[in-house]
Amino acid sequence: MSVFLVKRLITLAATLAGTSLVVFLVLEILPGNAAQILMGPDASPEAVQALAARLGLDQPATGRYLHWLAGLFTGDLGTSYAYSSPVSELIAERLTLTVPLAVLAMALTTVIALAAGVYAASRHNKAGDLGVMALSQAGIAIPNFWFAILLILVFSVHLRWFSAVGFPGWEEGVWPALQSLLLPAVSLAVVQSAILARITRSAVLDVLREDFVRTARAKGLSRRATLWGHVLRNAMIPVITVMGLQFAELLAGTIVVETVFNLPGLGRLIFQSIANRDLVVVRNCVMLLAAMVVIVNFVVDVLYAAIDPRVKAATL
Amino acid sequence: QRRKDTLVLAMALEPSPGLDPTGGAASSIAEVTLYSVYETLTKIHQDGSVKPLLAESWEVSPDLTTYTFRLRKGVKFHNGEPFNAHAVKFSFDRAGGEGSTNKDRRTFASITTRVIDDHTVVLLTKEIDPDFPFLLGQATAIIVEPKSAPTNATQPVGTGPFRLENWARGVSVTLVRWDGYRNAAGIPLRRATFRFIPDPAAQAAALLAGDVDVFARVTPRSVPQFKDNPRFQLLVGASRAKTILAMNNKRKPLDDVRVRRAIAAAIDRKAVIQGAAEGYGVPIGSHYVPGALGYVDTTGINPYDPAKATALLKEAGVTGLDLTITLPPTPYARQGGEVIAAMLSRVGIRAKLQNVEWAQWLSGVYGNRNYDMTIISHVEPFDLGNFAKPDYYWNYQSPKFDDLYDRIRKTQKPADRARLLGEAQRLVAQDCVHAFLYQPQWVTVANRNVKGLWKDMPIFVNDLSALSWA
Amino acid sequence: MVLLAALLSFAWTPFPPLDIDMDSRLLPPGGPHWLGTDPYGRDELSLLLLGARSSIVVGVVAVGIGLTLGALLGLLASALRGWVEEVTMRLADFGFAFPALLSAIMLTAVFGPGMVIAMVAIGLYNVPTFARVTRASANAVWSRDFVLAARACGKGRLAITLEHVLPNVASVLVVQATIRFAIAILAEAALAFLGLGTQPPQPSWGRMLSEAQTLMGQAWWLALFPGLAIAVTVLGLNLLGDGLRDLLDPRLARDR
Amino acid sequence: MPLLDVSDLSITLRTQRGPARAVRDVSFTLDRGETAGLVGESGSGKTLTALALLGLLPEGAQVTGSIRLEGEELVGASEDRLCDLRGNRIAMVFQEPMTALNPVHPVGRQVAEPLRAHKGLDAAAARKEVIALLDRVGIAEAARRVDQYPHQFSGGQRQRITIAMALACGPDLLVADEPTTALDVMVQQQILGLVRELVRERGMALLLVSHNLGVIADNAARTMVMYGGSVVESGPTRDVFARPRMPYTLGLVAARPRLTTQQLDRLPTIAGTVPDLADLPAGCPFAGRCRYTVDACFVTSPPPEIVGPSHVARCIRLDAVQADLQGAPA
Amino acid sequence: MSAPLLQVERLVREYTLPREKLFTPPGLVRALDGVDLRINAGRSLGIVGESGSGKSTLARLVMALDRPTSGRVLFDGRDLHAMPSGDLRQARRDFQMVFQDPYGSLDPRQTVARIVDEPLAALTDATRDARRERVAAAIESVGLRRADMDKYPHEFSGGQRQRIAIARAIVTRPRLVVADEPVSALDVSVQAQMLNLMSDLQQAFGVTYLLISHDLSVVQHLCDDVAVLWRGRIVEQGPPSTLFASPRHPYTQALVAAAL
Ligand SMILES: Nc1ncnc2c1ncn2[C@@H]1O[C@H](COP(=O)(O)OP(=O)(O)OP(=O)(O)O)[C@@H](O)[C@H]1O
Ligand SMILES: Nc1ncnc2c1ncn2[C@@H]1O[C@H](COP(=O)(O)OP(=O)(O)OP(=O)(O)O)[C@@H](O)[C@H]1O
Ligand SMILES: [Mg+2]
Ligand SMILES: [Mg+2]
Repeated sequence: MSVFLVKRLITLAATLAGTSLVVFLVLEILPGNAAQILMGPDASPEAVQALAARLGLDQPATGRYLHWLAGLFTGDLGTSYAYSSPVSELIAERLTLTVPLAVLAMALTTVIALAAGVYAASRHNKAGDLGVMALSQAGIAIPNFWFAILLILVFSVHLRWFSAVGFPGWEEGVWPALQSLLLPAVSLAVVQSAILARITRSAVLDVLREDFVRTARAKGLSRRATLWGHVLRNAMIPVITVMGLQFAELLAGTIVVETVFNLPGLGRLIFQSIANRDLVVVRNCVMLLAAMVVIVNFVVDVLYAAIDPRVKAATL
Repeated sequence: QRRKDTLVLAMALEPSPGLDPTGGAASSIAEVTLYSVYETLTKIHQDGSVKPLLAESWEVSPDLTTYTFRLRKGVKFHNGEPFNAHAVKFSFDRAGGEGSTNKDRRTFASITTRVIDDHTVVLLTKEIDPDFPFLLGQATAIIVEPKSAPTNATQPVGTGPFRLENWARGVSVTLVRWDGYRNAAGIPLRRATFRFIPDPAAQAAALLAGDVDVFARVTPRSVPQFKDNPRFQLLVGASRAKTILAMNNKRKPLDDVRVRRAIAAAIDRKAVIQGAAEGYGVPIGSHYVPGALGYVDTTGINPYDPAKATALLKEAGVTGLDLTITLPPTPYARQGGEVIAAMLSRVGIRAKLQNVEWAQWLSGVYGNRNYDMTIISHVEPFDLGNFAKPDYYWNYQSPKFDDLYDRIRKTQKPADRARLLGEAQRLVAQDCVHAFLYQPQWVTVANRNVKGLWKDMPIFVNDLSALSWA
Repeated sequence: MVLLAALLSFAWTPFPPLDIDMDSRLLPPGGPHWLGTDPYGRDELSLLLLGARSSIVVGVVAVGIGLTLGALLGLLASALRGWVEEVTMRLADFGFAFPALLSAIMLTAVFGPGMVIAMVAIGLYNVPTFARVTRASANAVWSRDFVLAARACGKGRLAITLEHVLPNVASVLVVQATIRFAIAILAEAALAFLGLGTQPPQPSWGRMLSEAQTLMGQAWWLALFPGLAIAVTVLGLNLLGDGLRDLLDPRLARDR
Repeated sequence: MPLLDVSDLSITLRTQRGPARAVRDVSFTLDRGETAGLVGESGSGKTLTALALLGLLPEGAQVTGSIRLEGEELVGASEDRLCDLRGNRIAMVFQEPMTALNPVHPVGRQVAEPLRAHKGLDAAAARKEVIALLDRVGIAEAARRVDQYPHQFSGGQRQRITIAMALACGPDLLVADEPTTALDVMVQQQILGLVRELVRERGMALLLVSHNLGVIADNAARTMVMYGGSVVESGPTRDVFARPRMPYTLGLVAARPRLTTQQLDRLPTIAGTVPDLADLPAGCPFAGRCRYTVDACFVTSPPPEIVGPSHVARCIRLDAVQADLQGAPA
Repeated sequence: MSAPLLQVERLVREYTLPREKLFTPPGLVRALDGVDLRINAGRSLGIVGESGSGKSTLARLVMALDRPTSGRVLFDGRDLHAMPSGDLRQARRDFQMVFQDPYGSLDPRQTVARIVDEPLAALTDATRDARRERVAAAIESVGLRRADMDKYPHEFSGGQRQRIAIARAIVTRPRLVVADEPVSALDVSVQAQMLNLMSDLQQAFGVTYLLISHDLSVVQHLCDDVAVLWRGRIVEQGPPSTLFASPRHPYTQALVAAAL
């Protein structure tokens, strides 16, 4: 294994360890406890205490942290207070929604952004370029939840093409599930692809100004062949960096979109669990999200090296 | 087109921490499971009357301490075990026992259950409560099967007409008709799905898009868009809930009754009902709702009168009053807060709104009593007793009321009780413990063709056995 | 323009913005209420003007936090290189692991919802972005010969950072700041949508939007105008950013 | 018929400050096996002239005049036709070897591209050909190095690779735009030696662009001196350098520090700086910097004057210059 | 014979290469491999050598901008790399540097006056007015006008910028100026102007130059002595006329042959 990979892996592990501590500590200072919430204001104090004991809320913090860490390695993430079922199961369930949603949104983002960005760059300063850029300006300026509600009003309430909210689950078949993820993915992708399209465009334009593009053209390659063969791969370097960051924002964005579309995803689970002080769940979910972000950025770094042979040499 | 024997109901919150009403306090558990999966000895109907369910009949001793229930015969649990007096005893002992997380544990702890024979039980209560049969119709009093009871949260076993088919966490609970039910043929629905949609906009969208057939207790804000839509029916029913601007009676200057009265007088209840509930509410003057036994109209005791409010404040020597209203996350509280703050500012009270989560409300307001005022709906049907609790978060203490309440508890004759209850209402209103706002009305929005929906909701329940498609 | 609106709101609003009037709830645009009224009978235009204030405050504070801390870290990393740079940049990576929304939710749970928390959360999320941008530009400056010339005068790293590096990365930072400003306004809107942003009765565009969503079927104007206000602002900021970039572009400003 | 016939080539660029005539009325011919040098200060239009031959001018550049390759007009030719010619019959070597290669592709693939595009070779055949080419331009262990990336080569090696690329299809005309400026003297000599050899071997026509007079003197039979977009003097290299007529050429030749000359106290210099193309004076571009300037110099662009066997200079003060030179022999 | 102004003794500078494999030791590049040099005051030494031979590394070490792996740099008899930092700062007044790139060596955001003032402000304690006078004098001595002081670098051509860089280098009246390829980025005609300027300044102020270039003719024009650097070592040294007329080392021979 190369030094590059090892180095990146070590920082990856350190980042994750730091994340776990921060997450745990922040959640420790939350006021209020799960037992009280589960039992509500009218419950008798004895019942609340009984529940707290059953949930293990009376244990000392260090013990719980170490226990949790150990659990992270063994896969035993504890039991949700609010659902009284294993957190790992719960998260796994939610991931079957959030991961496809994020991937779908990212795929949409990438396809739209690359197509639009490359198109705009290839028609630099012509009508097509200006059109795409105007659209992308608009896309950036729209709050995604607002756009999501608009989509629901148009496609679900008026046209009745899609169901407005909810997720049938993959058991009902791949198509219905995908269908219910489409609008959420679109509303997530709009802003991100607008941003990415701009990045792509300027990256392509930058590369087009490079000498080697002129070299390629001097060899007799057509504009199109130059674009695909020489420009795109070089332009991917800044684009991929941004994509890595966007994935993080996308994951966070799922919290909002899952709320609007009432999707049982990881984002909403976190949101609700914090309100319920279901800290076991929050802790693990936040950790998972953070880990996904960190890992995606790690992958971006590795991709970098794969795309650009110089990077590996330079960051060794 | 969906089949005519299935129904999709929506609710804002998912049952938590599971499907066992004795394991948690959330009303959503009862809404999904009561009378559908689990049954109780008695059944509360939409007019508030109490009728037999698992008990065929009962008798009460004259001193209201001994109830004898005769149980229905030939009833089985979903797992095939028979329903009998032992199950009843097990259920009630469990509810009141050590380590019970039953919300009404204290009540059950004061009950002694005796098995007379397989189909007869006697309940002895230490505290006199004329509403005891009503209590036994609530979700905390469900009859569970001893062997399966520990796993009820995830695999509920009851005697009801429906059993759990699937719980997709975060999404829905699906119930199917249980063919072993004593009257399976009389249940029109074959399958009922409860979907959980917390976001008000999503709720409305789901209804409009036809994803959901019935939505009980819709956020009032969304109601107007269904009003004139021929696809939907609207059922507006009375509740037993009381929405109040609760005040910390020990905090200065709220410990001065004149200040409290000034606050109450500054508030136009009609406007609050408009702003917080789109007009779906009935003004109340005390901690008691119209329609309940012994209700008296006390709205005239502290009427809306800004001039008087200003005068009262002057009299109390309070100027430039700064108060904080702590608001839990429910829409009625947040919206009502905005209206009330604006109205208070007109009489010179600067009310700062502080929004908190439930967790913070429970620990800060309810637990530590660290607040000036808060807006909250008390949904328990009969809870005047809270005014007699010295350690309740209101910090209200009145020997006069304590005495009155003691008498109410000991009084058996309905007429006497009613009179005493009226007195208690007036006392609370005169002491102006809180600014009493309104009795919310629950609005159910449903597909026009759904039949058998409850209009009034004395308790939170969906009586699935009565529902059908036209 | 938005700034103007915010300034205007100090001097004048068509109606007292926070005064409720239950008799004129949900009036459509027209008449004395140009942009209609909200469910409390408040004047939408007045609220919008007032909301501009919150949005600007959010933007300024969030970007301010991100800019100061981020630029500081970035300059530090690039001035000291070596392990300091490594640690700073790993910290930045670490910061990226907590998107604004996530940290806002967690912070809100601890400190209660409110504009301040929202601003801090968005600001903190901006820190790594600014740190990276700053470091990259600063490294480029450090590799220029004029820095070497300054060192030949015996100048220390601090002096060079202040005199040469900072002025040369400033333009990049200004452009970045306008972009982040726009993003902060959107982020506040998203937080408000989740109930974590500005708290009533203080209006912000995000909060107005999120309140409007339940009423989108009945009162379209409530969702439209704040949405437009946000869009126009963000658009304006983006154009401003583009403009600044052009203005500060060495190829356009200088004969290189 | 000459291989290349350029006549009245003018290029107008769109710039921030309005249109700029960056190249003005350039005419020359080039035969097979012939090497022509193009010298001039930075910004005088050398690269633009070279790019025009391949139809690779920057966007927004307008070309007038004619460029004929064996009689075929290239100005205004279709993009497809130009693609056919580029890399095939006309090839170009660029100035900056560090950036002329695509950093993310192996060099072998890049050298193979013209072969695959024009000769239709399959991957394997092209690879063989590429290895032979790299070998030819002096890359040791070519077979092993074809799969390496540009950053793994030194500047000189990269320049050789670009030359291999340009030569891949055996072009009739090679345009070398300052092929050695970025390299140090030793490598420079090797590269130029290689190019000379190839010209001799293949009978290619070579247009060698440089501002290094030494390089031109060693390689080109004929030289054109550009200043402010015009060719101000052209003729046999020896004549142009030994007996420059146009005052700019004079200054250029004199300003060059040379190892062979005795160490002087001061080098002769040309006062002033290169004019900005966007607001070039109407007359002679060198007017104002030139000590022979008279009012007429600012009025019209000077016509070409024949000053020797195929030696042409654009200057209306040739007599005065001549008189001076004879008065004070260098 | 007087003591040399600058004396370089067995100077070695190694760069660590990044590791290729995890468990192999990192590679080392010896950019300078035991260089010995001496320059007397008022004389000029030229360093020639191919790209990568260590010329710039040498310049940085002489300027005390980088620390040597071993060896000494004696300026006026004192080891620059062994001095306390306060003394080094004092000493810096006496040696300044001119860089190759006229675009990169001037801060685009400072006025010419500030750029030229930088060493004065940092290294002397003259008053503001006195400094401004000296800056103006330096600017005029490199052939620019006083009015140019408040312009920004982008308003100047490459040659003019290099003049500004030279003005900055001489404003403290240093005794040694290290010039790392000061003219290689410039056009021939401008190059001639720069070389003339440098020799004028030498005559006017008695500056000692350490001139680095890969262009033999430039070095020959300006220097009294030439050292040929090859792979981090000085392989040949002598007056240009003799050195270029009869080079001994094979590398020098090749270099001279290529330049002719
Ligand atoms: N794409 C372009 N847009 C605008 N102006 C340009 C463009 N390309 C070149 N120029 C200008 O045209 C003029 C001639 O440029 P050209 O590149 O031909 O000069 P050159 O003689 O090759 O100079 P050098 O020796 O520096 O390479 C210059 O003033 C240059 O600034
Ligand atoms: N920071 C560094 N890290 C690693 N190696 C370096 C570093 N700086 C220089 N080198 C190496 O040291 C050697 C000498 O470099 P130096 O810059 O001194 O050469 P130079 O003679 O100035 O070359 P040029 O003429 O190209 O400027 C080169 O092989 C170079 O790759
Ligand atoms: Mg050129
Ligand atoms: Mg160097």
